Amino acid sequence: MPDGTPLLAMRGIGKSFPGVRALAGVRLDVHAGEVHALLGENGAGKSTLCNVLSGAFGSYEGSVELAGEPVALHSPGHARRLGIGMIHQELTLVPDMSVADNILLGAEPRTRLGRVDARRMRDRAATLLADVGLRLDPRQPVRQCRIAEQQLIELAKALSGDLRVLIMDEPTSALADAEVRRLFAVIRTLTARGVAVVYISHRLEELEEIADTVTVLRDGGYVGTRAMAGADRAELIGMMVGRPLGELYPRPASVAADAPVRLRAERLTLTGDTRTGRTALHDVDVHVRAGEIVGLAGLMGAGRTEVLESVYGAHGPRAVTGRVTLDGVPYRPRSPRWAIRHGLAMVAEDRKAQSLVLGNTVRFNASLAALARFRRYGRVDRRAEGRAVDEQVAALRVRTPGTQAVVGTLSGGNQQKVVLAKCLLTRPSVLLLDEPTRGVDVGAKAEIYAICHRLAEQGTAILMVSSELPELLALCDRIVVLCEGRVTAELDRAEATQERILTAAMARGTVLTRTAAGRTEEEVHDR
Amino acid sequence: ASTASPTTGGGGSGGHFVVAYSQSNNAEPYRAQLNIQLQYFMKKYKDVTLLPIADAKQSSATQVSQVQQFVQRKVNALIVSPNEPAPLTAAVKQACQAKIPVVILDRSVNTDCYSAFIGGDNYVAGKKAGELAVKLLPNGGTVGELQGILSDQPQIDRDRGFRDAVKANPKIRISVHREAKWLKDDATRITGQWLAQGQHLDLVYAQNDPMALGAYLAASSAGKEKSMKFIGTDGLAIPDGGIRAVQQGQLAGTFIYPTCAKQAAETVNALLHHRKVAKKTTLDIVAVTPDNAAQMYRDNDFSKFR
Amino acid sequence: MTGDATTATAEGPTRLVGWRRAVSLLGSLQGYIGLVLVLAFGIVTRGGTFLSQSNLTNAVGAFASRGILAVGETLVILTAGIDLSVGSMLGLASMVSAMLLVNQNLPPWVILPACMLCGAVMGLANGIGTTWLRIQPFVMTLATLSVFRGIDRQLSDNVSVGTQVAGADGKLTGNADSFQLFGTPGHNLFTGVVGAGVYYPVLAFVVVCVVGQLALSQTRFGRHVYAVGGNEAAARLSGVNTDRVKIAVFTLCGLLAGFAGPIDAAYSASADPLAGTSYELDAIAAAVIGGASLAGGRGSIVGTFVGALILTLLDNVLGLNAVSDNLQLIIKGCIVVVAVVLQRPDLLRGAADFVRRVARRGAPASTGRSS
Amino acid sequence: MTGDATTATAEGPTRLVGWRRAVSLLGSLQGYIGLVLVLAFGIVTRGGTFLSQSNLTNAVGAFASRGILAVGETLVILTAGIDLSVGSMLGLASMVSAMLLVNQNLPPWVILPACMLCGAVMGLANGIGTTWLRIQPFVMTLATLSVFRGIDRQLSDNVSVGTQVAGADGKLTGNADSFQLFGTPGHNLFTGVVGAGVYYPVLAFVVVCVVGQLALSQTRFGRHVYAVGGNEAAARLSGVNTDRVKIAVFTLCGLLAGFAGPIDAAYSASADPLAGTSYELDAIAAAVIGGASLAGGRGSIVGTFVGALILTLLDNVLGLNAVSDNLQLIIKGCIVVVAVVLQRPDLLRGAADFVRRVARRGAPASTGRSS
Ligand SMILES: Nc1ncnc2c1ncn2[C@@H]1O[C@H](COP(=O)(O)OP(=O)(O)OP(=O)(O)O)[C@@H](O)[C@H]1O
Ligand SMILES: Nc1ncnc2c1ncn2[C@@H]1O[C@H](COP(=O)(O)OP(=O)(O)OP(=O)(O)O)[C@@H](O)[C@H]1O
Ligand SMILES: [Mg+2]
Ligand SMILES: [Mg+2]
Repeated sequence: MPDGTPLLAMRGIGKSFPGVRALAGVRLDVHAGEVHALLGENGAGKSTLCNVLSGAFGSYEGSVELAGEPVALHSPGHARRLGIGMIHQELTLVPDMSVADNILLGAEPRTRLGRVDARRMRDRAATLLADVGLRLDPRQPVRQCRIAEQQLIELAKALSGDLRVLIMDEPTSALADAEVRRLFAVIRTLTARGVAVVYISHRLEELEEIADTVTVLRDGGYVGTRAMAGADRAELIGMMVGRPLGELYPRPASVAADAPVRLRAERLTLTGDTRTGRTALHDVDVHVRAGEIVGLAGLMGAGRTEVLESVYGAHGPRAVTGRVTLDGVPYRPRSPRWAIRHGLAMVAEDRKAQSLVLGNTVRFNASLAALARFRRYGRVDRRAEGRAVDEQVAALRVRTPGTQAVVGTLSGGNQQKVVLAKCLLTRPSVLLLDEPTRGVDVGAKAEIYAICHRLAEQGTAILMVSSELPELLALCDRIVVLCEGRVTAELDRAEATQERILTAAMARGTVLTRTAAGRTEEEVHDR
Repeated sequence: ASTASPTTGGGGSGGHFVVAYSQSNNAEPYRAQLNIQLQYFMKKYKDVTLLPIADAKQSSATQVSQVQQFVQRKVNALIVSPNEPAPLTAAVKQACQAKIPVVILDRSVNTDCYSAFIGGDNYVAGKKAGELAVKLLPNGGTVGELQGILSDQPQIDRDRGFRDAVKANPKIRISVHREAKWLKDDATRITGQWLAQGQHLDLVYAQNDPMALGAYLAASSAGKEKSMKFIGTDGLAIPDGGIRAVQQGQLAGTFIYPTCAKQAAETVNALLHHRKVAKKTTLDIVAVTPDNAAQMYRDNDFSKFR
Repeated sequence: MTGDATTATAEGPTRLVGWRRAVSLLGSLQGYIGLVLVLAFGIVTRGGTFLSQSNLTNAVGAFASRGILAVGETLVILTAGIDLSVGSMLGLASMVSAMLLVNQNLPPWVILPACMLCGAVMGLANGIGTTWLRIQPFVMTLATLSVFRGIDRQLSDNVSVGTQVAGADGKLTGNADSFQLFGTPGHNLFTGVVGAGVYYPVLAFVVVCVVGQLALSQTRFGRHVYAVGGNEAAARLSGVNTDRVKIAVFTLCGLLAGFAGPIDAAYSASADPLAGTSYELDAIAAAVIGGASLAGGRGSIVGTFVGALILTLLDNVLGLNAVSDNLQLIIKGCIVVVAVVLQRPDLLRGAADFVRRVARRGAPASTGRSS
Repeated sequence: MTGDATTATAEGPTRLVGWRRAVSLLGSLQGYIGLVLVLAFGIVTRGGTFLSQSNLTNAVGAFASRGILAVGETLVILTAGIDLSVGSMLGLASMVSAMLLVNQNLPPWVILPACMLCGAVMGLANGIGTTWLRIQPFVMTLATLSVFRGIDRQLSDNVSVGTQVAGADGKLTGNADSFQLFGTPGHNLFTGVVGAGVYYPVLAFVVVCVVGQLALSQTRFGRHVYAVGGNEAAARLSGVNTDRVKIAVFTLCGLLAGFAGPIDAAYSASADPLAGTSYELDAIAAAVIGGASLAGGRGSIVGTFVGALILTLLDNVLGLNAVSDNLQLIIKGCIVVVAVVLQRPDLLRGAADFVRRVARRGAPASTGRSS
């Protein structure tokens, strides 16, 4: 741990929301040039602490000192002027504005006449984009950017000011490995310039790589601070969770090779759409057996999400062609409604935009897809519904004041669990998971893995997308690798390694051919 | 027709009477004038208080509930200028059943259960306008007609009267007619379109003065105000009204559609003191021409009483 | 394990529970503060007159057709839509009802379903325009506001149609007589059975509210309505046929406008070609004063009912007190603002928080000013 | 690696670029399709008459005050708000202008700023209500619609005030004469300098549009307006003072209504206590037909200008063709629907996509429907 006066010192920070005490007596010291990690379970108060620092709340308790000067942080604009930048956990971009406008929002350069200097703005935006490794037209509307791109645009936006402290709240939750590298490079240049970075992530291996110091929060309280170098993973988890945790990745029982194929998609083709940033799919073949967990790997924009969405019918019947069978019966992916009725369920990638009615209660959200189950005399049987939701919420350990709490007030990871609960309540026979553990803490991750295994054991077929390769490697029976909308490899549990997956994920122009045994070999074409 | 006892009067006591008036639309110039006049004439009766005039704002439903509210308040007499005949009928009946004398102004209701009706005759107003048009166009000519809201009864009657009268000269042709909703700016816009179309108009008949003045504005904008004649109706003695416009030569003539305020006040007072009144009074339509305009303005000017 | 996050952080669990119960009780009453104030004002100034059954019946009856529109409007608003054409639909339905009565001499129980069908078809057109053609509801219904009014006026040839049709004997025909039960003032249902009888518009309004509230809170359809308004993409991915829900609410809204049409015609004893003009503002106002959010997903029929009562009773109280009309306009506007502010759920919660903090510390938290 | 996914998947990158350019050119013109259609219809049916300068001036002049309201309304709508009180603000401003002229005999260049100030104060009240009191804009401005109208009527005692004030000599007073330049038909500015002169309402409308468009597209304030409407939380977290932006747009909207007030008074040569009633619907319609989204963040003043032109020229064309009033209502509604559908940016793109697909495959993508 570096010594001397910290650049940022927070003392006795407390914050209450109606009915919830989110923070109490938390302290944090961050030194210049240091990457300080914040660690804690979902709902521990990490985001709240950072929001206090970024001026998002009008009021809070405690004191903040910046370079020895006491400061009162009451508006984001003020914090920004003090040199505090933040990347929020949820994306905070204006979809209809251009990338450049978003990056420099609130800090637009002006000509002497008071006009916005559009040229300087574009140039500045282009430089910042290059810094974070994005090649985008700054004039393009953000709406057309992929989630990962948007995450990096957020980074560029945070870099636009005169930074002294940069807060990053789960910046990598939507990023795959390559982009994570890029992000780390940016962080290193920043710390070299003396910027203090507060970094939140649930991926411990990342913290080990990038963080210098780590502070652990639990239940809105301060637990302790350690130097990352000497810290041992088990100790950190212990501080976080307050109890020892079992093995993170339980070994799965492998499925019999002759288990019936539950879901099969052949020559799945999807037309791309530049406006919404939809990747095109070309003749994708995937199948999942009953009780099998199949992973989809690939880089950003490889089309993993699109595979799930196509099968789920999210793009409507017209955009998708190909042959899909469920338990051998031809199935036409017409609409999500149709899919749910046929036993499919999907956890969508973007919980805020695609999964949750944020203004409504946990119970409302959890039961939304499964209401048909609770129908009695044309009414929703609220008793049965409540029982089922309570059960599921307890099983997933959603940390909420109650099932009548508004979902929007839960912490990010707990919202993710509500999404999962919603899918599980439909009792699916095919589960499509798109980044199911995004923003979920280690403890909860273990629970989610355990649930996946339990479901698989009961015969559910699971098709899962994740950008965390260790997760895929540990969990999946088989991994299908995509690149630019094509399948480039299909690896068995035994043969899958990080390297092989990454090679396949970057193999452009690779077309997969099948041998009779169902094994796969690669045949590289140069088109 | 009434035995309203003063002791039941809402707020009235010791031979003091409370009278309520439900107006169909306060913000129409003609009706604003009527309100001013009625308040003036009612002040002359010391034992009668006129409640603040209730404005139905052109909504029959509002007016029905206003009448009902007055019945609830047990006022001693009620004056109503119905927005529409049919909707008010039931409410007037309710008042009548509550033994409250009702004076109907201007537009009728479909029941006999009221104490007195005082009004002008819209058919006659239209007819007199038509007769003026015939006089102004001895050699015939083309006429444009600006109509009020098409479904309003006065519109229907004035239109009929006007058409009947101009039949006197077969060479007079109503070449265009449109709904300008009683509004000045709509009339301006529509007349502008007629002129742009290349319509030759010798005369514009507007069913109220604001529309006539709007037409005049449009014509003067096209430089045709001298070659055209404009006839309005209402004849209000206000700076912004038709009589002044006749005086200034903008309108060829207008017609004083009686406000009935004086007669209404007299009738109400008579009813309150159990004197007999005429069940139905129809007032004359007086023509305003450049010759008598100044006199008419003086006679009807109530601005000093505001 | 799950539910204890908050109690664990709160210092005094029991005290908090007591507090919370008191606050939530007050909170549940709080949605009615506006109404209570209006009622109190009415009772204080006009006591018996105001509270008399006939006055309240008159007041609610006058607003009933708009209140029914407001229920349909609430459904649409809950899906984040808006329907500006309700007034025109009501107008057309009222014209249709009068014409069926006058020209075809049909009995009321035939007229009513016919009008509802007619309204439903119009609502369906709105729904199709907003979903299949993907036109913003505001634009689509602004256009149909004009179209339906045009049809109404064309149909009637701009002449209002009286519903009190007299037969050869000079008396009302049987059908015209029973048509009056739809709401001509002074005509009640079940006279003799229940005291002075029940005024149909009031009954209809209450029934529509009850049915609407049950449908919203108890059925799958109701959940879907809230889901579509709260987050359309999420609703779709959760298996809600969002287009169908939207079409359904527009159709229901039209159906209710069709249902309200005969009431309006009977209330006025005639169908005016301009009937219902600007009713949409009243309907939306009732919904919004009742707590519905135009962004969708928030609101209830009970709230709309309260909003409608506030509007109509306020009008009634001011009228009974013979407040001048210009002042009425000003006062009404101000009261709406006050009512909305007072009814906001977080107002009380904010106040309670403040009190609790003061009670706990002996002084308000002085660090960090609010907002 | 990130941005090239689409070009790589398309077989012929060069062909695609050509296509895309053509489509984007057409796309930029496409926002005007509605206007072009109306113009074409006017020219075909009424040729010279329609195109004559005086007709177009009349048409635009009659709508100018509403057009100016629409500009202010667009600002508010862009922040996801709505202002229903513009008509009342215009009415009050027009009354104030007439009273200042008639009672105080003030010259127009004093009246104009006074009215604008008066409008701005009203707008400020709206802004404060929506931000500090956190009342939904719809409710707040519905309330002030009523309040401002009440003040207007109270002020004027329900009597319209003529602006053509005659002096003792029977001629217009100097100030009344110059007041006419605000828009009394037939009174133009700069007569002699520029041919027949310039009709002030038209000039004012165009200038307001140009200034508004520049302010939106060129200034920091403009960006912030879009940001607040597009994602308020994001804007706030980016350091935009969202409350200030909202108060500013409401105030500007009021200021513009105050600016339009004298125009309306001069156009009718009198201030009517009901002036401006239901203008808010026209103003909103112009903005929305011009592509503004009521959800905020999308729209432009140019679009609103086009929307206003569509509305007024449509009216003009139908009037010139002597279409009956009832049919006009129906036709107008239908044309608004058609215009909005045709102007949708993705319509053309969708069509282009379709054409491209056909061109590439020789047949539409109906081949491999699954199952
Ligand atoms: N706006 C709010 N209203 C009410 N409660 C809130 C609000 N924001 C956060 N909370 C509560 O505060 C607590 C801390 O939430 P916070 O978002 O800080 O957690 P976190 O540590 O960031 O979790 P995660 O890892 O899941 O993002 C949670 O219990 C949450 O429910
Ligand atoms: N702004 C947006 N609007 C609509 N859809 C979006 C938006 N951003 C992302 N998406 C959807 O999310 C999908 C995934 O985007 P993302 O950048 O996260 O790719 P990914 O998940 O890393 O890659 P993959 O496509 O392989 O899943 C996009 O293809 C698109 O369908
Ligand atoms: Mg968080
Ligand atoms: Mg994805």
